[in-house]
Amino acid sequence: MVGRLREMRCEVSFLKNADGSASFSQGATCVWASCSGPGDVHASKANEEAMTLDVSYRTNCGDNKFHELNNIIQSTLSKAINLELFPHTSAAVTIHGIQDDGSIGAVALNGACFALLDNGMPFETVFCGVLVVRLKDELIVDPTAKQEAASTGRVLFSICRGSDGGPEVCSMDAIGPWDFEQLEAAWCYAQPSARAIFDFYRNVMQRKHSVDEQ
Amino acid sequence: MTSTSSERVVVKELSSSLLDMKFMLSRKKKIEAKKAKSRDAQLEEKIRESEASSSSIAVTAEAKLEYCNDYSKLENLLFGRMSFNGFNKDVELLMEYYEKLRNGELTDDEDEGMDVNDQEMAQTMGGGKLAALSKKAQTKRERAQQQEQNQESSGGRRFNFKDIRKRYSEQNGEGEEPERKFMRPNDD
Amino acid sequence: MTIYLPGDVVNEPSSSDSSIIGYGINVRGETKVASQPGVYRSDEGKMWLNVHSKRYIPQEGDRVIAIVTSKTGDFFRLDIGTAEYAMVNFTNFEGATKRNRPNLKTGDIIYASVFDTTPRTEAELTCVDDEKRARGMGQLNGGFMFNVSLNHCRRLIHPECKILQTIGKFFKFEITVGMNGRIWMNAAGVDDIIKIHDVIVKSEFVKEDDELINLVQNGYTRSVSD
Amino acid sequence: MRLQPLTICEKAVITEALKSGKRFDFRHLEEFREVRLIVGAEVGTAICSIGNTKVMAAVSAHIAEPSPMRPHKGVINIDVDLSPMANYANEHDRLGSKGMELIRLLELIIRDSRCIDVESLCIRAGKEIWKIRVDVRVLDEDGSLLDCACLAAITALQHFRRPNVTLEPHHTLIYSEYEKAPVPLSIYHMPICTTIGLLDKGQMVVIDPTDKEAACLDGSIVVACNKRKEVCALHQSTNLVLSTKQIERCVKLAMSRAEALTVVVSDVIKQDQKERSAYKRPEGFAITVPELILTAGTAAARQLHPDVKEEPMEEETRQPRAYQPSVILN
Repeated sequence: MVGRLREMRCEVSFLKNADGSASFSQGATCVWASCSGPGDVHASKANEEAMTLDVSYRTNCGDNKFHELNNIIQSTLSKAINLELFPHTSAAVTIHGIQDDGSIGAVALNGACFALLDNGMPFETVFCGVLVVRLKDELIVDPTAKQEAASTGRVLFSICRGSDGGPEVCSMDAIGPWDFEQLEAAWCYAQPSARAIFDFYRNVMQRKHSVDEQ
Repeated sequence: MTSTSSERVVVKELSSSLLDMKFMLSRKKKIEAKKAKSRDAQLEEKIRESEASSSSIAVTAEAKLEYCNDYSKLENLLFGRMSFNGFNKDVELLMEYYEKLRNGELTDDEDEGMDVNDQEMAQTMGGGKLAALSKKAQTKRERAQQQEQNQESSGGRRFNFKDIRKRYSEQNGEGEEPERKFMRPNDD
Repeated sequence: MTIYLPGDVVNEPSSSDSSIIGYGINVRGETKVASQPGVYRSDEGKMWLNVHSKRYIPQEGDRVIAIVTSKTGDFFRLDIGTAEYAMVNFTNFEGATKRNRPNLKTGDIIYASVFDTTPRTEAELTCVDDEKRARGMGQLNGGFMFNVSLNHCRRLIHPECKILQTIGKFFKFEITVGMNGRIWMNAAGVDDIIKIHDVIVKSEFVKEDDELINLVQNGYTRSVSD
Repeated sequence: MRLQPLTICEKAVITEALKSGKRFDFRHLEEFREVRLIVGAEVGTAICSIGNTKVMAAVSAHIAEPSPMRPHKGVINIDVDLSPMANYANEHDRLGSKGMELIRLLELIIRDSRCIDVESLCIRAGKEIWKIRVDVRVLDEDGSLLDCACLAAITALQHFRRPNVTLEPHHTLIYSEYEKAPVPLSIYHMPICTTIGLLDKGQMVVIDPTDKEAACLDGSIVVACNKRKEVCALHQSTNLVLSTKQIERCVKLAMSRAEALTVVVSDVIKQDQKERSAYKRPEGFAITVPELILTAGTAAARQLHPDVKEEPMEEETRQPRAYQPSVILN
């Protein structure tokens, strides 16, 4: 199946100690994410003008110091949060890849955004991740592990919302040979899935806020 | 991690080790506040620039907008302290006071009137000086007795500093203590 | 009951005429943009977003519960759950004079209102209103303190919310709700404290109708260690 | 980030409640919190949660050189990861004193108690052995962290299957899971540890204390024992003088606990095996979220229609394009 977004499930504010926490799963790929709000920062890492953002993606096995997903998540978050709003503070975003059944990068980005929404910290725009792979020059969105392993090229879009509300590429991570047309086509697939994910954000937050309906 | 480093204008600055000295504490606070103000000014300009550039038309409409981030004003919340079934009488008095304040019958500065009398006025006007004098005049034993009497007389609430207003108004009510006379400052 | 995510443009029918912009909404030129995820609320010319969060960001005028951490010179250093410590001058207590200072130990808690917040330096608190009167603020002795999310605190002291009044029918207790998500309460015995604490924490995701009544009911009847 | 300091009133009320046998979550002093154990879709992963404390353990194996002193013994090493998700006072990749203590205790319980047969991990003496790596990820922290970590690690080790291997004179053949069924580790016994809090110099015993309660207790003692009533490890973190009678009492409590939990672990493993043998795709950690909770949501899988029609049209008008992009629809 080409343009098919797997079933998404999410549960928010289920961890006791994290300010904002979310467990998000797309199909069988499951991620736990937490975002601890503007807190105090150690003098060595303090930045006078802006908030210090401490992002880390943790895998199941092996050491997690330098994981390739860290850069795309860090750059997306730095763009999504207006860091100058809280000078001399720090925020810690942790994403644990609990179970990996394909497109773990996209699920990590969605989990991070849910954690940020649950935290309630002011930030600029909602963002999400979509992975598009090319399998025998056929484009597949949100692939499973098998499809991803057999693919000849992968591109991970991190999408945030432009001023007009439509999806807009925030950062991109392409692996494998891609020419411009195919990237264009991949982007055409990524847009509807981004819209679907943004609607899912809205539904979950709506449900969460429905408790204090007057 | 890109850190936006604005260019540092060289200003004659006191060394940080000097500023950490105990006696330089207030000076250090002043310098920090000044630095914070200049940084806020920069931040304000940056925000104003970004706004001015985004809204091309003259920003007259903005003048009438007002910002208020305080939830208790926005949602007209009740006062934070509540007591039910007479657990704490002081708080229940407060609840009525704030209830009236919220419904606007009572403007903020006007007092509730019922327990303000001349001694009260003398206390607040005389304020610290009189209290200190009367305290000094008492002998130590009297003062110790006064101190522990404060502990248990306030409905289980141990005020370890003499809260003149509460003590005074309550004593009037229960009257265990002799009426507190206006103490003429003895000029020894 | 429409939810706004950050970046959404807020254009509700009542939003055009309201002149007071509240929490969670920024004005960019002509458009009003949501800066935090929250539900739109408006009331006589005021509009704001009711945001769910657990981390407190100091706002002037909020009444918070602060924990005394240390005493430096004539300031008490307080923890109110924010990035920077908060300070209160010993003179900002009712009836405090040079010699008659409030003796607060580390670990004591006070109910104070936020007086001045410059983002970079510590927030300044005060326990007296502008006529030097406590009006209920000051040290809180005894009782028990626990943490709840900020929106639940606001909901507890909302005029139309009946949670505390319902609990009041069953128990004899006193409660202080701080805007920084901390609740201090005092009741007759440890049993009552445990029961009330349980009911308040559980009532966060219970809607206002009969569910609440039987939550409080079985909270009351359930004995602590049967 | 800074933690909220413990206030005097909290400590007073919690201690007073504990002394009169009452707790804030309506438990007796000798009552445990609910234990939930989930085994993952990948082989050798498990999440255990005791009350609010949640820990995930993942086991992986690879071939390595043995140490010259012990050429025919496999190696097990344990790595703990405390992240700000568990407790915002932690930092990424920084193992504080708490983390080091956790590693030392887990090694004490899992490795030094010889609960796994290391000889069976040897492939070719002196050259190739299996190196088992147990990664413990602390996800949420609310007291009795060591119990949760130890239980998760034990379940993951039970659940783990290493690839099958045959010896050839000059090389070794490693089979994928499709050719030969992977082989479980040989585990002699299952040490289960219990944290027991002590109050007023050891007289009173508080089982499975939460974070707040642990802060108000005088100290705690950790007892690890297995269902055959053997004590594998005994550890006391604070300097509290305990009489033998008190320690015996704690050990007895831990024994009953060990039996109960061993049954839970073996049930979960058996149930998972039944599913896998029936070739049913294991659900694993994908969240099974009850509909009732207001803080959860699901969105069904849906078919997406790429915006081939509208989007490129505008782009094309904006900048003329040589040819239509080659998109193959399914």
